[in-house]
Amino acid sequence: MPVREQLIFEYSHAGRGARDQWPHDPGAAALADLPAKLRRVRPPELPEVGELETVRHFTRLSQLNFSIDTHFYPLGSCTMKYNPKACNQYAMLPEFLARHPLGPESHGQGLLACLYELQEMLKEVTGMRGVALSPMAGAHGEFAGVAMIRAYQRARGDLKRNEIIVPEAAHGTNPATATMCGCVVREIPVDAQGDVDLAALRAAVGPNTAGIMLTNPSTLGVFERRIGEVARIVHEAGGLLYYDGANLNAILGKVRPGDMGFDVIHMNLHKTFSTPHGGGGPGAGAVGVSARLAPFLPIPLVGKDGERYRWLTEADVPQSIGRLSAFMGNAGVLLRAYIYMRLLGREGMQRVGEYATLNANYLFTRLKSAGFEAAYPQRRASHEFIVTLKRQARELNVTAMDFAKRLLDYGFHAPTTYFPLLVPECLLIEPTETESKDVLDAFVSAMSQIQKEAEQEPARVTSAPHTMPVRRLDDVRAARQLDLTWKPTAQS
Amino acid sequence: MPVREQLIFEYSHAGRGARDQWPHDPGAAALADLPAKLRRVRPPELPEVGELETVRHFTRLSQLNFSIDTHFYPLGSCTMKYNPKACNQYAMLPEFLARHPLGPESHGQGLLACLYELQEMLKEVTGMRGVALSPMAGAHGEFAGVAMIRAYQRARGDLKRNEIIVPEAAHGTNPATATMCGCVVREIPVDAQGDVDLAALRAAVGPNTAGIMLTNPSTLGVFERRIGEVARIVHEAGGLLYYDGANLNAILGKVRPGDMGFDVIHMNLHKTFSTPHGGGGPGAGAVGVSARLAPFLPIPLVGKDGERYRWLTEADVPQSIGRLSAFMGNAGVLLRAYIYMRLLGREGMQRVGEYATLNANYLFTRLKSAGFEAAYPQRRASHEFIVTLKRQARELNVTAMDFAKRLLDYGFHAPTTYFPLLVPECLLIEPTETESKDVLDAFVSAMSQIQKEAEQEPARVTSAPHTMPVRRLDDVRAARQLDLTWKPTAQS
Amino acid sequence: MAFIPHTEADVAAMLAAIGVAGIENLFDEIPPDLRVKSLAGMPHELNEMEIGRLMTERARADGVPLTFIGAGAYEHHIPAAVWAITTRGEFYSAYTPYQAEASQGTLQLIYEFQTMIARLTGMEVANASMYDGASATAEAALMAVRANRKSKSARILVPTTLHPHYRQVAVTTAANQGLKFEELPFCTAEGVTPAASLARYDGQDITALVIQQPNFFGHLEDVDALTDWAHARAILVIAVVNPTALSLLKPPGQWGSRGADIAVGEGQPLGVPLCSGGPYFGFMTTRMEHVRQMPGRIVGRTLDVAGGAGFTLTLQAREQHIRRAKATSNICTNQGLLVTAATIYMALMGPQGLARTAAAAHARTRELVAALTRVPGVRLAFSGPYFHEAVLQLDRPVAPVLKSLSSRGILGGLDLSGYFPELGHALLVCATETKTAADIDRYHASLGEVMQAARAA
Amino acid sequence: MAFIPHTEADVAAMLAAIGVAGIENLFDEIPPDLRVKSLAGMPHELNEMEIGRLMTERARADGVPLTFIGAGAYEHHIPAAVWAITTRGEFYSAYTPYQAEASQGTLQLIYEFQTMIARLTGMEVANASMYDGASATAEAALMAVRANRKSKSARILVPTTLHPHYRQVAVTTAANQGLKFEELPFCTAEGVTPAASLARYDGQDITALVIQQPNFFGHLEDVDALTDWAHARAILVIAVVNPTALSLLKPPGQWGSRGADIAVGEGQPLGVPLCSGGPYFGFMTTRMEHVRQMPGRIVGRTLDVAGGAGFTLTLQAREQHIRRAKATSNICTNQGLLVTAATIYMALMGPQGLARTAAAAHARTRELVAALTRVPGVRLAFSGPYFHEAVLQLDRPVAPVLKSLSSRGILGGLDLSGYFPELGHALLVCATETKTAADIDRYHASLGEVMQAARAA
Ligand SMILES: Cc1ncc(COP(=O)(O)O)c(C=O)c1O
Ligand SMILES: Cc1ncc(COP(=O)(O)O)c(C=O)c1O
Repeated sequence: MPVREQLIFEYSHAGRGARDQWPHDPGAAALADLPAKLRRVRPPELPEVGELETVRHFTRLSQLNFSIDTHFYPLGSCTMKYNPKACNQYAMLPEFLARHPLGPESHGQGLLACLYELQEMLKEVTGMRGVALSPMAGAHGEFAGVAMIRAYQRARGDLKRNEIIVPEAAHGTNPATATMCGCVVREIPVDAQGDVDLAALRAAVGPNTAGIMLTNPSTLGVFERRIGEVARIVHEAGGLLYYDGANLNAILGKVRPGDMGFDVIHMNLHKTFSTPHGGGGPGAGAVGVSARLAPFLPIPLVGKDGERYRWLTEADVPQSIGRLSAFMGNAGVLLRAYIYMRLLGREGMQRVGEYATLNANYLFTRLKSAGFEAAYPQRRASHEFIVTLKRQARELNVTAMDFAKRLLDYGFHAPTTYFPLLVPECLLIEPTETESKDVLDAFVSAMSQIQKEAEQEPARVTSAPHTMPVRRLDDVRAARQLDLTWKPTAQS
Repeated sequence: MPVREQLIFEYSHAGRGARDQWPHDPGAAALADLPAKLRRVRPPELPEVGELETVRHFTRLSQLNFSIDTHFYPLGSCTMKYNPKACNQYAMLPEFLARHPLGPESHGQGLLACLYELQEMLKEVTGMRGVALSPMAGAHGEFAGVAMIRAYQRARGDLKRNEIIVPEAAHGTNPATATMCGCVVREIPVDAQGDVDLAALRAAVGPNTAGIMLTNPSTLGVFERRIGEVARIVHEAGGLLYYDGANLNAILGKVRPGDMGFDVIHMNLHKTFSTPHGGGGPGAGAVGVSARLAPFLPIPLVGKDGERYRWLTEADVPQSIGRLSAFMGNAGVLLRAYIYMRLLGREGMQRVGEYATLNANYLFTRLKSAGFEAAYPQRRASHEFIVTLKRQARELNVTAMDFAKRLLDYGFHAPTTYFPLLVPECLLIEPTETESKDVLDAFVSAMSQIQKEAEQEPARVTSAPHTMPVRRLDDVRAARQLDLTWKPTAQS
Repeated sequence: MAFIPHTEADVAAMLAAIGVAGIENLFDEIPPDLRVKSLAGMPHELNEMEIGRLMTERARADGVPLTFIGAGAYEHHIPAAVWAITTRGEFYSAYTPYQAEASQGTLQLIYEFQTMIARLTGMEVANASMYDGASATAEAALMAVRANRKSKSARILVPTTLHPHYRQVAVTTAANQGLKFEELPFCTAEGVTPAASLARYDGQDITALVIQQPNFFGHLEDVDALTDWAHARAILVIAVVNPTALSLLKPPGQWGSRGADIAVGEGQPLGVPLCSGGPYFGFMTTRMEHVRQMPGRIVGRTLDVAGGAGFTLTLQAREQHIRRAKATSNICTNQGLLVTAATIYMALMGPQGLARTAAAAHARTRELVAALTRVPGVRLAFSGPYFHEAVLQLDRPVAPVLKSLSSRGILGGLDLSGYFPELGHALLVCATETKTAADIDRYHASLGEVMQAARAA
Repeated sequence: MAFIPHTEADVAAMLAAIGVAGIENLFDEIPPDLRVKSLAGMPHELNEMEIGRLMTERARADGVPLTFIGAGAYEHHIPAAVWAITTRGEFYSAYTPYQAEASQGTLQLIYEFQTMIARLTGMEVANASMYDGASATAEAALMAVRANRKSKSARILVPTTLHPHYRQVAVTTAANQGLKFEELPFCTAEGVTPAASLARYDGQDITALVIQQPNFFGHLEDVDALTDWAHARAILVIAVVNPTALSLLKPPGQWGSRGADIAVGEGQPLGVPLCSGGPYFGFMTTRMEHVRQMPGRIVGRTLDVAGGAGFTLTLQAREQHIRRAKATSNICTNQGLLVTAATIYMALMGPQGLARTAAAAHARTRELVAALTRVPGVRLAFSGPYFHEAVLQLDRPVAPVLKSLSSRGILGGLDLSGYFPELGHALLVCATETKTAADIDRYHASLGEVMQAARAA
């Protein structure tokens, strides 16, 4: 890996600048109408750097990252599959980039056609009856979904339902979303096989139940086999079923949330439909609903009148939970997802779940054979699975985190660590369908090699990484001695 | 630096492929008209790899390179300045990329306007009377230039002139070009100050003199002060003056080859006008000529009739030396140069020579103060200058090549080494105008540090580089045991 | 198989290793009756060439009209370097930087971003982004409720001059948690919120006051007076600001005598293309004292075991993956790639470039207003200072006028009649530095013709 | 100052260090009378926004017509990945890989390229590129003169069916060195070079024979017979081939009983956009025995001091920077970035993808020919097999027909009347895999209308 790179501020010199990027100075007179008391006195201390310095700095920074384009990135729950270059190229056509969000529909029929067809395709692959595209990430879609559940129940006068049930393995956004929607969270356990504890579920439901949030396959990497029963219990109690679509990749083309009895789902288009993660975002968290929730979908939606496409707003969807973004959500991300879905088509959609599952089960089998302990050894892996290193932690004092850091030295991004929390010393491993058998085999070799190191020279592992631009970082210090912005005086 | 990357062939598996890139199979019937005896029997053994593998492989490979975008790259004679991103973005507009070279002028007025204006601007900054854009690199422009000299002399019935004079420091393309044009090369020495030895020149010219090829400033990094005298001697002998524009950056906006008396020049648009070097090309070697050579310019040229632009061909330029490329040369490179020149404009053109010279003289001064020996200490540096490490080679057994390799470890690309050959153990250093003082200062520190190492632990320097993806490579073995294509059986 | 590299031999070897006969067997835990029968509603697969052609045709159909709409999304020059670097695979295809040592590029960039945004707003600390300006405003309201320990009411005062979509998003986002957004009227002469109109809240329990500067109409609020009024009553101030404008206007950190408490805004003007509304990014800043109430990711600088500096996600105990139901927000994925673009943009523009951009945009808008108000039947709606956006009053309905303009390739602004019926035939117009004198002439001439034709009809 | 980072303080410090008063002093060795007085003919500087707008307007003016021209430059699908990676700064802004250890990316890529091209052509060794297909052909002729020690004549036989521009470039390039290019006639019935017509050279000193496959007309030469004829007479064979076609056609390494001696061609079809003619790249291959006569850069694999494999430029003693006047060529800068694109393209397409591309292009061309020859007054000019390009014979002058088509947004092919007057009203047409049935219908319908109108007029 390349070495450290100084901060952009450290390149700054008063008076330097990429001047060809600056418009002509209109002169002070152009600002004469702005009252002095509303004006800024000192210019903001942004860096003053040239264009080459800027290009070089950020190019070098980029090289400090692992990414799908450079490394296997088997981060469980994150679906780090290949982001096709075509999706980026065609979503960035000048006309798409130049379109103003409040421009007239007459100058947006091309865009709207894509979005409308995207809604239709998402309905088809999820088995839902309505889809809204505006949520800007998975958690945003969760918010929309639970808000719709609440709006639906409120519309029926069912005002007391404010409890959301989540299995203990649920992703943090599920309980956090419930809170955002003014609900109370009830966690329920899963059994030794990773399935929801039905007795606990039965005990938890009641007249206050707004609904349950589930992923299936769950974050334990196994398919919830009694999903029909779960649905029955919750529905009979008057609650609705929310599907967290983060794991949709596992079942794409194989089972549809709508057919499993879910009332509302979100999809992480940045996972299942391969829009890029961008080092943290943007995503897109489209929501799908059954017929009874359709009137509550967030606006705007895309409608079609004859051959013309148009935005649907309050007037069309009067019971809508409302608007979730200033405009229509992450349109550019939606275009990428649209292109991806059209590339794969009916045929490709079927293959996604199949090969994601094949890769996961192969890796699962190979790691088990190599002596690694599975959290749910009797179960099929879905598109991901959990290995627990509790034995290594106990016997060798080498933790899941140590394995994770050491994997970086072997040229592999680490799997998700310590999530879900209920499995001690866990690695949640999701290879995705776009990786080859060769890569999976190489990963198994690396894991075995690290296991050997852990037995023979554990310090190599516990002090990893050794080949990254930085050594292992002190997170405690980061949180205790907060250094969140650069100051010229700070040590650097 | 990242580690080695295996060969793309080593990723190959029969039957793998980026299938979404493949058109639909038209079926064997579509090829029924192709006679079997003309058909290929075994498909070519190209790699069979997936799209992600391909993207990952070539992305990783890219990271093994130094480049302007990542490193200071003071390669003398190469003018490694910043290649503005705007030039690439706007030269790659879809309409420009899609235009067929033999498309009608009616669908090319936008392109032709750019090329016509580029011709005009190049005339203005060089002081020449005609410009042709079709040569595809500097050497190609040299070829066109010398061919025009010969055509001109032939047109005058002056048939015996077949000698081209070059100073001994000339770039290898100069003598090689003379040979390509069927000429004989006469090398003449330079004096201790780096200027052409006038006595030798006087002795060399004669009735066989076709011309002289010169760069000014020369490849020794100094301005040929008696250029007027050189021109007089050659012209009086009936020869013409050829200007090798590789060093035009030094004098852009300050002196014009046309005003110095040159009859024909080539410009390396990929140096002076900042089109990218692309790891070896493409370039563009536009040629400029005085009025007497204008009838011989290579075709096609761009002409203007009223408000319409059109190609000029044989019919318009009947004495042309002819065609140098299948179409019109490297149009996409020309567009980048056009954009660059318009960005800089009249004002920016003046600054190029000034700041290139300022940077070179500053670095020259600082390195001299740091104890490095200048090849021409009494002279001003032009945009580049030569340091000789003959003392280090003699006393410490540390060569210019060792310094060059060790600089890589310090994060700097090496200067040009061992060119020009007449200065022993030389480094030809060209910082260009787009580098900041900070970078130059850091380079001086690195050189001083390496000097210290050379004195204290020379093995560190002579065994450098230590931090690149490979250690120092065996060039002799490369040439003796030729391994020019990969074979599955070869060790890899 | 698009993007699936498996050969038949691979599949056979993998199935054999797993010990099953076929891929279907891997789904044997799924109840058979749930299995998908068909996806007949999905179109068939396309190859890249086919989708490329389809997208190109659709893009061309939308064209590139000459746009004078602002209203929260602004067409600015975007340096070519911004997206050339932003789309590099190492930024584009990385995840949230959970493994810090393998993500120093993204982490350092976010740290630089936080610094730049803090300096631009004059605030102490910034997070790594929210979804957009509207959602950042909504989260700021929720944050204010947590941060203002003195207030119990969860009442938030919101000027009617706040972007109406922001208000709607705030309501959608926060109503379920019991926040009440109360609208402050605006002065129809000046298009701003009169500080005097706040007097009726004196003595009431109010949690926060939102101030947008420039406001939705482009007009400039008396931010000092509003801020001081709020602070005198222990009301937190949430600033909603335009980052380009901040290069010229007083930053929220300096509003009134103590500065705003939370400042948020839409980051789109900083190098992000219009793109029909997204992806953009919201920025959020606050004072250090409130940092633990801030939602979203935050990057901090720390040391590695060898004592070298490095960057890592920090204060994660605020976030959903640690704190779950008690987190400051449910946000997880944010708008990282846009932050990348904006950081590069801010570096390229620097303080001077950004100030020139703001000044040029403002100058163009003044020229536009001057030109358009020369057209009979067109006048400026409000007196008082505005910044790079203004409301025109027409003597006839706006929609048909815009339609005629759009058929000439001009998007003439935003018809406000749906948002502010009380303003009559109001049109919000904006010109940025991307508009030339010729563009303004073209709009002026076209508007003249359209208005005359309308009058004649 | 665009792209110059110096502050005033920097300049002052630097001048002080140098010990001069001003930058002007640095030019004091230049005779004052030579100094530039003004560059008044240069336009003033533009900022990036301004040039961006200008270029966008010019590009739009050129538009994107539907193109059926081939003639040496072919519109093929280019995967998005190709240029996304090729334009990465590390490839785009690097120099020729002189410092091997810091250029392993470019070097390994070229080694992979050499391997792919060698396999595609069936030859033993390839160089790292020439300027384009035409200049590669010219250099091949020069190389043949060096390589064919048995011949003294420097006479090169060139079929008239070779791309006429290639012939012109060969003459321009090689005439000064005394090479003589002698044209072989073609059979006007079949559009190819009859092997029998060579008989008149029997017993003469000929250095090399050029064979283009498919030839300029798209027709297929009898390469085996031509090659064997030449080899029987110690004449070297220079193959000029289309790389896409090579996925289906017999590679030059297998022509006749011994294979061609040198094979060159235009690399543009391998992922390089049409772009008005360049930058493209020429490829050049030969047998190992001739490698030292080959011009251009060559990369070899070797070992480093630690015994690890690595890549470096090799056989540099052939090149101008070492051998100077005695070099194999003056070429220095080549077309590296295009080689980068082509290598990525070939990896993505693989043997099957390339073969399908060739097959689809051929199938489309056959459909096109079938459709167009249904138009009255249009027939196929030659009998015999062709590949993805063919010559049509019209019953009236081609130029006005093409002009009418172009005003309908169709570029209908290349008018051959200027090149081959003997063919009458001949039109060279081509369709690649990028053309759909609808495109072909559109051309067919338009041609029908245009021809009918012409007849009526
Ligand atoms: C299981 C699960 N649910 C929800 C989310 C939230 O999605 P997002 O990050 O897009 O908000 C994630 C993302 O990490 C997830 O893994
Ligand atoms: C002095 C000089 N002349 C000529 C050339 C040849 O130019 P090109 O490489 O573009 O053919 C070069 C390039 O290195 C050079 O430095």
